[in-house]
Amino acid sequence: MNYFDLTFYVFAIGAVVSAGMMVFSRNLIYCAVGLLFALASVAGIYVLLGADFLAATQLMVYVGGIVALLLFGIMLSVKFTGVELRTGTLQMLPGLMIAAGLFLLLVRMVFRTEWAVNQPGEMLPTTSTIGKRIMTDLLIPFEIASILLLVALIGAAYMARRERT
Amino acid sequence: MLLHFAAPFIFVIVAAAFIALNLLISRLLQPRVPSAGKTTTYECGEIPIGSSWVQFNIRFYVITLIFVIFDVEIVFLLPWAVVFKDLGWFAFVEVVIFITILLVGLAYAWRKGDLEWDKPETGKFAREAAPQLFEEVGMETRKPVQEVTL
Amino acid sequence: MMAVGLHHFLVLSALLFVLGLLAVITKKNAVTVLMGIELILNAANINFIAFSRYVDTDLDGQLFALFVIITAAAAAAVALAIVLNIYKQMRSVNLDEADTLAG
Amino acid sequence: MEALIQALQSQSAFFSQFSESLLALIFFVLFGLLFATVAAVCALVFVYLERKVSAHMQDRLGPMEVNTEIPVLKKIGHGWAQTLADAFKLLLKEDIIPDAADRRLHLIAPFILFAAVIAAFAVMPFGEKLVVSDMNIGVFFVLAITSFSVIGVILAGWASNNKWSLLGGMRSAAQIVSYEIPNGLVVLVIVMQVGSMRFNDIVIAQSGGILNWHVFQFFPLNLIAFIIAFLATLAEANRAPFDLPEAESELTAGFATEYSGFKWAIFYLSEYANMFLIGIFLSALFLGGWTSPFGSLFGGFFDQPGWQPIWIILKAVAIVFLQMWLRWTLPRLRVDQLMYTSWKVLTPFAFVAIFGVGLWMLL
Repeated sequence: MNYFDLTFYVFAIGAVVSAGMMVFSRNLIYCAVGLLFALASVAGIYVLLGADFLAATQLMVYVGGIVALLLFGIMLSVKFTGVELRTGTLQMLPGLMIAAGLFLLLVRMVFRTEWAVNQPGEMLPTTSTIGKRIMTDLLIPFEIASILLLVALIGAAYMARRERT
Repeated sequence: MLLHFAAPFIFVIVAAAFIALNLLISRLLQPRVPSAGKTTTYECGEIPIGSSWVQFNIRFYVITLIFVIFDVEIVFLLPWAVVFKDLGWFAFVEVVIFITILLVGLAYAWRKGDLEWDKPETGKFAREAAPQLFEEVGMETRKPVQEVTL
Repeated sequence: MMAVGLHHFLVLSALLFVLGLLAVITKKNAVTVLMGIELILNAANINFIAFSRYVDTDLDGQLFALFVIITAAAAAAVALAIVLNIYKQMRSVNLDEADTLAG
Repeated sequence: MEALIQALQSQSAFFSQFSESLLALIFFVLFGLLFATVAAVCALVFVYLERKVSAHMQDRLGPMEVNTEIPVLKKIGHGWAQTLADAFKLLLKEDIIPDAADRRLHLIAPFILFAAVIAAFAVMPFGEKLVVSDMNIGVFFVLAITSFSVIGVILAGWASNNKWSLLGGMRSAAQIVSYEIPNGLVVLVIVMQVGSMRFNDIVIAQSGGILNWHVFQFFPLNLIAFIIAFLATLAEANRAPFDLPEAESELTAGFATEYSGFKWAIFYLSEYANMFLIGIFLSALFLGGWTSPFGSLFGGFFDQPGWQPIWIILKAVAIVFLQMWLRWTLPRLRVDQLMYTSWKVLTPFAFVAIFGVGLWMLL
């Protein structure tokens, strides 16, 4: 086993264990912490796949942004005593069965399919390529993304503000 | 390239180990005499009322929300900044449009007061409460302090 | 044990996907459901990037993943605002109790 | 770093029997340990420095006099022993965890804060060859990894289950996220000019004397960018005059209220390590990094590789001194002024700098 494989297993186990913590923990803050570590491990997986820019994006947007937003969301939506900081679960057994079935199906599909695998090349910095692609053939999605962000900002701020008045 | 990313990862592990070791040393050296008074939540000597896991001001959420949107914008602009020298005018105009659209969002939040925090009213005490207090103790009422605007 | 390749990443992605799905279908609290959705999006992103490295060796997959992350950020912001509004209306964010459509 | 490893392998028979990855691993562990220790020592030195600076600025007596009774050492004077005594005191103090606290998160929070700062040191350029990992997305990586501190602060505040802690944590988180935007935007200004996010590329672009430093380019746009970056990083480190999260008079000690003993010390280690990190970050981006201010003035004598770490550390310490100077000079801002500064002053000016530099480069 070489270092690449070892690192993969470290991050994969890290991601799965923390995702499991997120799913099975009843305390909302623990769920958020589980999600945090799962997202950070996924950033490690991105690095192993040669996506350096995306790994840093993952840390910046998810960890610094979305998880912080979720933590604020949790703190804003719990009842006053702290006892209510727990989340109940519904239909755990059928849920587990569906999830296990789906997982087996996916794994079967992964191993049955003949992927047209190319020999991966050397890992190169991706940032300038991403920049050029965004500025040329992905120009429309790039501009539309700004409109999406604008709409999200105005919509979310409007809805959140209604509570204050 | 993987080696470049291995370094910070190992630094994280080493930093965690460093703290753990120091905490362990501290644990071995320190006295441990817990008592009810010590382990009570600190509230300036009062007995704490209720849990502190209470609800928060919605402003914290709105500020974080605006942050997330602009964070994403910075992520989008970084690849552009790297190739800006090579691409020239065309890329510049595209980004000006991109930023202008998002600045509309900032202007909206600004206009609607999402970026405001509650301001303490300067001079309120001098205007309202103080004259009454002075009267009660039989002193001459003073003029309210000039309001300080910043 | 074979050397880590495309299959390993796909299986990891499948595992994260079902864990996210489990959170979505079993949790009562709306914020936790949102966390499950974020996990599902991440599983999809692993697939995109793995394919972009092992199958289609240009950066299409990575670019797609970049747009997914951005959309996820916008979605999380709006979804949490909706959750906060539900909380304001019902004094609860449990999805099984939020069953009225009337404002 | 690879160059160093290859040189070692080719030079010595002892090193050539190990694989390159293993050597790299050992190097990273050694350097990680070095930086963790440096952070700790840094904190001691900076706490001492802060006391001296404050003592001189405000004419304080205590920090100037504390001493040992050992005759030789007593001669040094200037209260040198106080910080050292503090360090031992903190190690010996009892670690009190309130009954109401969430014990696990209470323990994790300082780890997150400290590890994030140390990880950022891995990409800091102390010299052309003296950088542990010269990553091609270096600047972006620093922005990304330091965003962990938001989570650390919220968790510390929440886990303590104390009203002061929680309020301090919330305020601190809101402050950090607010000031991360202007900080990220001014980083864009520099990346635009250099066309790379690699720290060494950014530093090399400024070589050739003080006039080539980024602060003095595109006058006054880069100067504005530098001021914005300085204020934003100051606020992100929760330093005065932006130290509202730990405003003693209203919030006791902010998110650190329920921490004691060495766990409390970790917050201070992180804060001072963060100040040093900011010093190096800002000097690499704006003040020429490891290049000398003299250029070819003395026959290039000061540009020799041996001087590089000295220059960058001098610049970093100068920035740290500036941060302390501000702390002991300015009063604390109010919350509304804090938000006002970030969103309504720094962010618009950062956009002006981006547009201005872009136009200037094109014209």
